[in-house]
Amino acid sequence: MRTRMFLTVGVVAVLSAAACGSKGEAGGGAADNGTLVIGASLSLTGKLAREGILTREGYDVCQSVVNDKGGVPVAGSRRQLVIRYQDDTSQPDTAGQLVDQFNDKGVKLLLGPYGSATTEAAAAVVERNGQVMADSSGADDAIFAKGYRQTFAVLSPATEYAASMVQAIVDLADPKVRTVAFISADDGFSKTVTRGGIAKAEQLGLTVVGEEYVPNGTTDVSGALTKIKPRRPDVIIGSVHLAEGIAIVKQAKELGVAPSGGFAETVAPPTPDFTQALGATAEGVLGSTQWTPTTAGSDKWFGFAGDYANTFAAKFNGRQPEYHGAEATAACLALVLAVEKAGSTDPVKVRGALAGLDEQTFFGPLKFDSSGQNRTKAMQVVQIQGGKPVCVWPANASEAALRWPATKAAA
Amino acid sequence: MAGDEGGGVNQLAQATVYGLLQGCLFGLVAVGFSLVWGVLNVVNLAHGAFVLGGAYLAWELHDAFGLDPFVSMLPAAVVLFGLGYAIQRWLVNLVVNAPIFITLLLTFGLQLLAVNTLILLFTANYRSIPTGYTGISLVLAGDVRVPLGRLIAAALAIGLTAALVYLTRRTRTGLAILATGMDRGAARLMSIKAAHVYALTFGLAAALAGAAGAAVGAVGTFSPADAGRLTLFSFVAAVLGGLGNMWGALLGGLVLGLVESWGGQLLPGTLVNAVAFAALVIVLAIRPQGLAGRAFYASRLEA
Amino acid sequence: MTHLDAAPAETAGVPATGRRRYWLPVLRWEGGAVALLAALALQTRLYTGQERTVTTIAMFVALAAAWNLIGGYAGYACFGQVGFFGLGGYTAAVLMTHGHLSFWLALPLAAALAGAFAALIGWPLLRLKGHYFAVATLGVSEGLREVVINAGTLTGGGAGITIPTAGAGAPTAWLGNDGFYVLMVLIAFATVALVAIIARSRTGYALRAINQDEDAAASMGINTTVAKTIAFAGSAALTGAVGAAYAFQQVTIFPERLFDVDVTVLMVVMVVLGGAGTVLGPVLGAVAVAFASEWLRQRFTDVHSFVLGALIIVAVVLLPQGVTAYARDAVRERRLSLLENVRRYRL
Amino acid sequence: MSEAVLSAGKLSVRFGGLRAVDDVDVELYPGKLLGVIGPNGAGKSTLINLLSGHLRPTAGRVLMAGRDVTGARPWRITHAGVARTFQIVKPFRGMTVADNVTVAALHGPHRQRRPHRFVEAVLDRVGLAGKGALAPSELSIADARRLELAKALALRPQVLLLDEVLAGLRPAEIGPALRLIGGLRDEGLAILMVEHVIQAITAVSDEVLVLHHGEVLTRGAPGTVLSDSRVVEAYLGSRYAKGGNPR
Repeated sequence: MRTRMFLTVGVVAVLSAAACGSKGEAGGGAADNGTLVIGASLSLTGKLAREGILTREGYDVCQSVVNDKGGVPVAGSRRQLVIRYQDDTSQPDTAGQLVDQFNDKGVKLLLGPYGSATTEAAAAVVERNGQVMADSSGADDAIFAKGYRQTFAVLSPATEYAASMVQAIVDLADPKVRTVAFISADDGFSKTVTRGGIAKAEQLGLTVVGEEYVPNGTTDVSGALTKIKPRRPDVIIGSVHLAEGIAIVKQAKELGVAPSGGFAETVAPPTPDFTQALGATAEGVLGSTQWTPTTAGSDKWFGFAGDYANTFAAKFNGRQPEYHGAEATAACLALVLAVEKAGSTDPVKVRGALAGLDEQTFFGPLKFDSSGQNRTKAMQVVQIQGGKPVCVWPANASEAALRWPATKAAA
Repeated sequence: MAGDEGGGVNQLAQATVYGLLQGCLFGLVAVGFSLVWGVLNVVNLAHGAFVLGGAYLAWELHDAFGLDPFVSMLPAAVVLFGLGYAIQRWLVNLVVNAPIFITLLLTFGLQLLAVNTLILLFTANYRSIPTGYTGISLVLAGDVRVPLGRLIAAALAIGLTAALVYLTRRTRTGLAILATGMDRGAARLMSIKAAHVYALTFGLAAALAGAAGAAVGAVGTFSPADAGRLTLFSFVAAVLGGLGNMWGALLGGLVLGLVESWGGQLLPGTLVNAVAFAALVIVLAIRPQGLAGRAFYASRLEA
Repeated sequence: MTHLDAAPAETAGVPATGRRRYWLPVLRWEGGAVALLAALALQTRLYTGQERTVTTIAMFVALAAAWNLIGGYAGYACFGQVGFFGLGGYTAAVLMTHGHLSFWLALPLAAALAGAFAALIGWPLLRLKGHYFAVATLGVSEGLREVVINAGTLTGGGAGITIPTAGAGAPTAWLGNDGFYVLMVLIAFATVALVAIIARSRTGYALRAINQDEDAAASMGINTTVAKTIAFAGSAALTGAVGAAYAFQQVTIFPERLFDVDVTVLMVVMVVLGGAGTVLGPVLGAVAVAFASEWLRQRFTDVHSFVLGALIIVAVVLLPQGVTAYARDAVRERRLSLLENVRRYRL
Repeated sequence: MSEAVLSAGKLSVRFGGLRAVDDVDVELYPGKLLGVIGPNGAGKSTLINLLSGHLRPTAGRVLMAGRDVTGARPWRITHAGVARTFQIVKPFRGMTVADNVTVAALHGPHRQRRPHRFVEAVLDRVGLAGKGALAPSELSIADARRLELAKALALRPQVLLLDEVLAGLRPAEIGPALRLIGGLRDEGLAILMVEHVIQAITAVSDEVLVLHHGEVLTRGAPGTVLSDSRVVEAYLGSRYAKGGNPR
């Protein structure tokens, strides 16, 4: 009898403790004590940890640069930027829960998580709570097809990732390319990318001779390559992440799959891991990226893209930024610019300012359409030349000519 | 049209060759896992993390001294042996007699610790050890390629498995391990010190995992996030081959490699994993003792 | 004869079939009702984010209690339990999206499908024991995920599926954070109560007997196949119902999460640390583990998984029999030493 | 003589090449006790496993109350009225002594609606009165054997198969145990009792069957069987065969 009572009381006590535990914190987040608090749920652990941490670096650069220059001007005063991080462990449901927790604490302005799934989950909650989110990496068009009004993505949409490379190859490659094959991961983002790429290829008169899907995150794509080999495509385009991207190039060499033109892959080639892991084999591979240090445009906080690269390198022991860092900084910048323009931290006003934003920045133009996507900005295409990704397309940002056929560039 | 047909045959031949090579690697990854499961009745969920430990060691040795990853198999094995011995002797032995949930949970905790330690030490970046022979392939008839790196890895996998079988069947220590696996009480009567033998077994399995990791690093790509996948492969290969049966683990790896490779040719590529899991469940339902005939410790199957 | 009389003095006075059930920590219905009221009353005091956290905890209470039926009582370590969670979630999502079925119909259908599926695979798989059963069920759940990924037209594949929750296309309007709080709490209590009822029924006796010794259980006239299948299907159906509620709460669901093996592991951790085969154990385990991991995530943003791993190891070594059993023995035998605990299963 | 309640004809089972039980006939009658003896490895426990359904015979038939139960699952055979004990006791460890017996009361062929009373009575009968709330691990060896018997009796069987219920008991404990078993027989139970201790079994047996290498060496009244030189030889080896009766 006593045990029962003890247990019952225990359960009640535990639950009540839950109620009171964090009550004190609530509401104190965005207080007017000279700071501007922005929340960010990020994948610091779990399968997206690598990219999540790169994204945090970009947010950190934004915070330190803005604060070094005196903070965010809000209606005559200057506020120090404070970014609060929470780990969503790469899980969409946790990301959504964290957005609600930020809301409890009065944090209305948010920076996006890494990845499309987590961003999608967060965006739904942001919408319900009337918060405002600047999305740095969730590029899947599906997120923006839902009529959300509170989420703004600084980056070019997913459909552009492969399409930009198709365009670059058609524009620049000589001898001309006639056939392409696609190898795609099977997650939503990659499939959207592939769909965009295929549409572009067909529009530009190329023949798509293969369309193979592989499990997301696999390190073995030999099956897809073996199937594609006899169809002899001029170019193999991978709509992939890093693991599959490395595997395509590595295993194609092993299996003697040698397209006459070369390889092009989204996302993977611009990251240093790609060249590090592949060594000389990486030479000549094309990649698409949201940003390079030669991106056109500048702003008052970060200057030109090259200046941003220097700032970033100075903060992280000389390491050059990847596009993950730049797009994160750009998302933060969008919020800073919007707050300044609105002259307020009120989410309704900040939302209005974001919707009307039209600024040139180190990341290129920041201007959102009615769905919240940034379509004015172009993707850039890089090629690995001499062990480094260099921008080859579009013309206003290119550092070097495209070497073609890319497979010959290796030799 | 005739060319097309030839292409189909070549394609299948290529898939077979690649599947077999890949299968040997799976087998090498799985053999230590199978050993621990068979002898200690412990399913080591941290096995994949041990493999990665070997891969990172090989990477560091290559980075610092330019050591070939296949040469690094030895130091990787030695380091992992020490680690494995210590973990079993002073940690897993504490709960080794508990119900299976307990040992599963313990190794799950170990896996969390190990993977996060790897992330802290080496970051979550993808790595691959660049070697001179990456991409060099022997060309057979019909343009079927045999990648040199994978061929070496496969040969070493077979060699190591043979060595392990020799060790367990022909040496005093090996026989002590087998005896303890079959009947702990009886082993104690023969004055075999179970705590030590258990630790030896776990250490040996960790050493094999380390060696396998170096091979994985030489031919493929790895990051801490792969730990779970590697453990899962070991699971499947060990079960397909028959618990605690070392040649069986290699056979299970080969079957897995072939199923994935052929499945990838005949079906949409994304169904490959589904096929592998279907094979696993069907084998368990029909032949729980594994494909390699009698399981070494059949008595565990149906109490 | 002296030996026969040497029963421990402490227990000598207990009547032969006295009501003391030493294996079952007691939780009377009054206690449950009080806790339910407390949980519902708690809602008024929570902010949205906290409310969601408690909703998640309630969900894990339900999941742990459901797993306890097959894993704790019957002793079959199902490592593919998340497969039923995903199956329930996707069934509900597909029925609501493509079939425009009301959530209140989709939920029981999802539970029924998960249960039926479990009964079907249970027929061959429940003959396996120990790790073999664990691996086979793990294989089933991983396979289910692959099927969901590949059945893109129905499930949306890797891109996920979004249940229509607003406007004319919505079969049932989204319940809101408050609504889902109440729903999950009710599901949690219903699950715990159902499992408690089964545990005390004739079937419950059968399951505990099977857990200890299947041959001896069969000699007691227990149709072991039927008993195990009931436990497996029941556990799966309850898990499927939770999955359906979760899917509706999330609106957009992805195969990676709905079939995430970590969810299974969490269930096992909660049940084992709380006390397998007890009514209250999974509840305590779920609340404690969910709180601990939430707290760790907030305090140790970078290394919380690391700390969680270390805590699991320490807990497993020090409390291998679970908190409930430890507390019971501590009270019963006045033994509190954790060191003695460690000796229990060591070599 | 009344009709046999359980009869098994030409039972055989092989494990690989080994004939563990070879061509054995068994008939059990209400109120009679058949003692089965034989050296280690003679196939005694295997015989019980065949009758209880824990092993499937390779050849032969088992009839229970006229119904063919050959190869039936153990729980079906239990429901046909056969109860058994295990040589190595198999209590349900997580449960109290009383709950152990309750399992049988709830699942046996005669399902008890009010098990409490019934279980108490069964415990009382085997001499475990007052120990219902204990854990099986707290029982002495003798009490653990009693629990094993209580679980079988709670099924209210017609046939009882006892696998070395006296093993591990001290001499002083054997007497009461035999009286209990004799009492059960006198109430009309058909009992098959496997035992290693010869002198104990002769006291209660109506018939003795000697197994050797899986075959029936001899069978008959206890006195006749024990004077059979082949039995002595099987137990003690040929050197002692001419030396006369074993004690």
